[in-house]
Amino acid sequence: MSASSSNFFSGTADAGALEVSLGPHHPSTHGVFRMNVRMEGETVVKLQPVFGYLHRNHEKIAEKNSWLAAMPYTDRLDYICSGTNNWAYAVAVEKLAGIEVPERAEYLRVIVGEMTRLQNHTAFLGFILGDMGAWGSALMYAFREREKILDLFEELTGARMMLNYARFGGVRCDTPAGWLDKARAYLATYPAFLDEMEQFLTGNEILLSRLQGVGVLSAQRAINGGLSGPVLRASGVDYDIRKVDGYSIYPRLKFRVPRGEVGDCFDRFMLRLLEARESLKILQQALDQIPEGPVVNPAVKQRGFKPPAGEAYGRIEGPKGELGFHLVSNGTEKPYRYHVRPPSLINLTLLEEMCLGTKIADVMVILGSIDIVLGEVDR
Amino acid sequence: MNFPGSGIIKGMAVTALNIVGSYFDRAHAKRLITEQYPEERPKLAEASRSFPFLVFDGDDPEKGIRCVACKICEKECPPQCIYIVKDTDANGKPIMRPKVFDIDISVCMGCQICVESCPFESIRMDNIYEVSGYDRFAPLVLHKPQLLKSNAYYHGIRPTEAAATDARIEAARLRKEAAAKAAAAKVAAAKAAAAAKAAGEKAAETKPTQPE
Amino acid sequence: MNFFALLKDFLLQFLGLFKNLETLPVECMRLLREFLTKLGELCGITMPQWALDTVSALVLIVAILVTFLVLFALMSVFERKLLARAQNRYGPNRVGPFGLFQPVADGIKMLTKEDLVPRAADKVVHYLAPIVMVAPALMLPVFLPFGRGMVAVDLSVGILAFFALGAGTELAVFMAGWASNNKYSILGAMRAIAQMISYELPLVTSALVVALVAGTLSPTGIAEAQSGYFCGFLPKWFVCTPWGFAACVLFYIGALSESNRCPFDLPEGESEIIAGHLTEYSGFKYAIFFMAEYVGMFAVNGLLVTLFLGGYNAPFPFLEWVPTWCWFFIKLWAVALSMVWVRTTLPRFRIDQMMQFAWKFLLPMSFVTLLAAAAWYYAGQGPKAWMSPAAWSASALIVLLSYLLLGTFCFTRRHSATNRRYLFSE
Amino acid sequence: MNNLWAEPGNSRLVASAKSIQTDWLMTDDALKQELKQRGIIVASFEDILDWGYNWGRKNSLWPLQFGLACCAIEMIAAAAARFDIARFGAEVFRPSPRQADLMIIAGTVTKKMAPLVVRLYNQMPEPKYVLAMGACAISGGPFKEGYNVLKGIDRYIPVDVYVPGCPPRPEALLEGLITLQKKIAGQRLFGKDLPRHANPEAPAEYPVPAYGPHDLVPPSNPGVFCPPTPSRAE
Amino acid sequence: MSPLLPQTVLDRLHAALPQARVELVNNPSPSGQHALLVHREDAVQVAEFLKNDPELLLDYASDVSGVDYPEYLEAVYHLFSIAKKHGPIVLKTRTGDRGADASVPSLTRVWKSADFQEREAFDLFGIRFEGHPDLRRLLMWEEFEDFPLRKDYVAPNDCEYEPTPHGDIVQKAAAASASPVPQA
Repeated sequence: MSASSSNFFSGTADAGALEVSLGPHHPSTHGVFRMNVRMEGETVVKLQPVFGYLHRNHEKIAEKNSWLAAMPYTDRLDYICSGTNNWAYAVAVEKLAGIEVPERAEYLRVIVGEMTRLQNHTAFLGFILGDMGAWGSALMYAFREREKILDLFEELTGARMMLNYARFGGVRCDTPAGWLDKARAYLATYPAFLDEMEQFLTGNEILLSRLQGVGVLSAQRAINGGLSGPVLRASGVDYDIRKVDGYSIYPRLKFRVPRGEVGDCFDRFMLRLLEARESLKILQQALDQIPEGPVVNPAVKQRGFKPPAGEAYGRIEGPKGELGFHLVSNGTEKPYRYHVRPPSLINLTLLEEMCLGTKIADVMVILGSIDIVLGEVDR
Repeated sequence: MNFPGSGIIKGMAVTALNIVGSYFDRAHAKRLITEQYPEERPKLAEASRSFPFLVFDGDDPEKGIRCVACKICEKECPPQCIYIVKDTDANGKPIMRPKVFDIDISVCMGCQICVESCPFESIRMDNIYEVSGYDRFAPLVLHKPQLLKSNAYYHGIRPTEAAATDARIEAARLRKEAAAKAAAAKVAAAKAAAAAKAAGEKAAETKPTQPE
Repeated sequence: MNFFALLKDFLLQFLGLFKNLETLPVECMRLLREFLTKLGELCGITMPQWALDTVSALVLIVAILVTFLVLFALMSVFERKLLARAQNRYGPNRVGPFGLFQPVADGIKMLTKEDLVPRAADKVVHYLAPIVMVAPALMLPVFLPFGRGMVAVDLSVGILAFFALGAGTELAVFMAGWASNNKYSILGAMRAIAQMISYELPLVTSALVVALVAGTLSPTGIAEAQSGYFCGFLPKWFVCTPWGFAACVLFYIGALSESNRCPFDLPEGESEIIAGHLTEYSGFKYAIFFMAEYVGMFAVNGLLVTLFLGGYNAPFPFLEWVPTWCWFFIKLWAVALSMVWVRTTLPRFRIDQMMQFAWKFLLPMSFVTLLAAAAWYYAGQGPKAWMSPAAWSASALIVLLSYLLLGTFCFTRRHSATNRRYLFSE
Repeated sequence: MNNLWAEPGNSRLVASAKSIQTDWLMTDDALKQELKQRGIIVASFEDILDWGYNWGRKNSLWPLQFGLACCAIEMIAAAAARFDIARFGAEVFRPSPRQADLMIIAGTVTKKMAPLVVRLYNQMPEPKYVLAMGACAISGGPFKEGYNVLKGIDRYIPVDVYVPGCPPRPEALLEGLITLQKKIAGQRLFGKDLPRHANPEAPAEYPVPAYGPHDLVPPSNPGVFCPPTPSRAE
Repeated sequence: MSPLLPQTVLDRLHAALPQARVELVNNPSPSGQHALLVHREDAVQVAEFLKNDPELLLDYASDVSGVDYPEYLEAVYHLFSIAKKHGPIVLKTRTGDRGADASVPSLTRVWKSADFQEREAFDLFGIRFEGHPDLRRLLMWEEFEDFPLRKDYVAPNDCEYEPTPHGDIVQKAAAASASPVPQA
């Protein structure tokens, strides 16, 4: 067979080995991710991720522009969850400059952030089913509900995906009249949808056999590999930044952090479902408790913003994991150094470890269960 | 019930429910949510934004233009897609009006930062989205005539925000007027005082003052 | 008598045939032969038998081809529409009335699309593969009885011939994969070979079950064996018996796999290996592959209808006025659309799981159904089994017990959603 | 043939043999247009062939399943239940370029990705179309200042339809698709203004840029990309 | 989050590894995230200690970034402890200069999570992480020669069509339209 005409790996390939490059154009690499895979039969014996096909120089551009101008670019990091990206950046800047955030703004951030988590986790269910080769029904149901959340976003912020909502010391605008009631009414229908999804998917024997026992990761490896978010918790680590850092108003809200025991793809899949249910609880409380008041700290000058010199690392629990921003300021209108700690990229650290010895079809499922977005992996 | 195969049957039941549901769900409520686009248009939310435009008051775009070519938006625009040239009068003196105002919508990211930074309530977000074309270059650079849209249009697409803007402008105008009045009054008072003083001086003047 | 009078005469006769729809297709063929003979007489020659045979065979071939190609075209649009409905959308609805001309548009586009052959491909094999694929697929329907007395080739070993011909697609798939000289193609082709050979076993075995009870390998004979009713109105279809139901499900799963349908679409698994053996095919060659798969699917479904769903027989006595060939096609559509329903729901198997499923579950199960059918036949003393409680209970017990045992052993023991615990921290 | 076929307002399709094309009626476009307005469609054999060919192609645009960045999510949304691109017969996202007709460039094309996009384009069979979706694909968009961002995919391959927006709403993508359908409907198989796929002189493949030490080599394909110098009043 | 002060860490470090050259770098911003600057030769030793010390247990290297300063390049690690739920402790190492001596030891062997991020810093800043198991460019292609996130990086000029230029792009655009793209 002349298939191993090109070798990505140094050294000569074995006679029976087949080397394929999955991606950057591949239906289930979630964008332009690429993996060089060496297989024996269909079993993966070596896997090397290749990044950079969506490296759009977010950090360099942010260092050229003003502090505020980086905000809309953060939308385009993890383009499914722009709400939390804005928030993380705002949190880092607020740490850097020591800014207080008004109460109502914190609530609005939590509402938008948790809705973002909800739609991300729902979309995840669809995407991973797509990776398993289902013909899109789950994805379509997920997008059906996602559209309704996007409608709420559009009414609140003006855009479906690129919210550009957070500001230093608050959020950009208050809710339009009746928005909170609309959100409450819509979210009341959400548990029924999650039930339907659960009935649709979780008992399915093919899905179980595709997910259970695949890509098992121990807690210790997961911590050392820097994994975060649902992937870390699926391995049984009790670590949620919302609880640990207690940022924003999370200490006031009652919610539980689920964690798995096995650490395989099925646990990662189930954690998304469980977390979505917890997010609903948070949203309910936040929508009920939200106080009146200003939505942005009036003392903060957004245009021509100049934080004091120094540096700060701010992080939040994004839907994909720990989203952090490391900012270095030299006291001017532009960031001296602007670095994103992308959960999607770092969650891929152990991809090879998880994939070795599995079948090629499992690679897609494992990758899907990590839930990456290329905008964030490559920035 | 948990016999082998029951999960698949449950899943099949869900899809069957959706297939059947989509035929009995004409109200676009739960199952069938398709909006048939070219015929059915989405009802855009008031906040919905796409590209910026320039508001002018009254009927004449040139006369009513609010923009004073201060170039703040040009500076603040994150992807730098705005280009402004100040107009000049006959003598070549710059005046508070843009001669050129270009927005490259092939670059614009619709972030609304120009709107936030505009101190003159001039640049606002539009909600048009049907702008596709066969050519990249000329048609996607919007010039001033294409960008200028009336305040009535603004009121049409986002009534609440436009009303608030108008109220703010009106308040500013009133404030300005009041200030002007106060200033005028002050000036008048000063004049009067000066006149009185002058008159007093004149009256008191009996001998010519020394030039300095 | 001149030609026009003859034509008029036969046209009238032809219209008269519509009074009895049941016999319409058969009578049409008879009329055609008669017309040709008369035409020969008019011209003063005696039509030789071989000429009549050739012409009627050609007409038959064209009729079957057209039927199945129309079925394919309709299926391609109805599948898309049904998938869309399952996903809360409309699906194609703008091309012609209700989007029914969508396949025409697709066809025009496919026909006029550039035909690319990769530089490194084995050009001859690359060219031959679609032909090898489509030829047996188009030949399969001739063995199926579309209605009472309506079978193109009534072989006494029709089922054997069907499977023998059907095996040809495996070669074509491998040819396509090999000739493309693409890694994904060869992976897809290897998967296809493994899959098709494994699933042919349960497929044939479950067909064998029917042959055992019906006592014949002829599709017509099997369809005839399922005519009649028990308890007065229930159809005597084999699917209504415990062993027949089990065999039908096994055959259905085998048919899904043989026609590369979800959840067995591993050879084309697009989330893993792009389009498998079809990756390098474009334009009309791709369309031919596509067509062959669908026609093959219809043929296998037709066999399923014949073997288990009573063939062309009406389900209830009061529905017998509907022509038998209508019943055949109604059932065919129902089975085909159920495959779309399956496709909307299920994710794809993994290659090793698929093989395990075939060898550890389907094959033993198909042997069990063989046993159950034998039990049915002997406990119920042959044809009288329909009314024999012993036959029903014996075969039902065998099937049910072994299903639960095998299912638990192969599957539930290892994978279950309920054996997981999730801890929560406040 | 030039008897007055029909009363105005009575639309009918009149087919004629090729020889009729020499007829003065057939070559007079203005007259044709006027007749069309009155409801008479004058069509030569070529016209009918064009019409059928274009009708088939424009209603069966199978896109390449190819998402680059943010816009890809809106592309998926356009295929999903709310917007349903399937109504136009364009939901068959083919993962292999060999079976695709339309390449929707949905997202930022980085310099690292650009050679692969060109290669994918070359792998697609004619007739093929490119729809640049979103600011990034058109011009680099907000990321155009980046060192690794290609300032518009039309530097290397011809683009048929541009859909600006960041990201464009799914409706905007559908509108772009309709624009493309209009373009296809206007293409002729015969005559002078041949579309690229019917023109034997048009290049069959576009050169794939190479990775250089600082930038792609060449930075653009001059055969495709000829930007005007923007004129501006200072 | 129980507060863990860098001073405490420093004291423990000095007690356990008296020869290690570590100093506290003050962070003037309100964030108060003061950093530990460790001499590059002692970095691996210090990292091992931070990870394994039962009081500190900084088992989670969350973020690694490079920073370009005029005289040197800096690798910044943000460490957290999942076991103890404290952090961040900021660990910094500096290269000798920006040229030939732009290297620091890799901490990938201590924290696997540093793997891709160190490669990224190598790619974009040119910091060589000695001892990294697979130090290749992460984001840019292999043939690329520059380090684009350094302050002195000059991007290639491809501004032929700039209808709305600003700042230095005006000059770039003028230069580009004056000399059109070289025909390849």
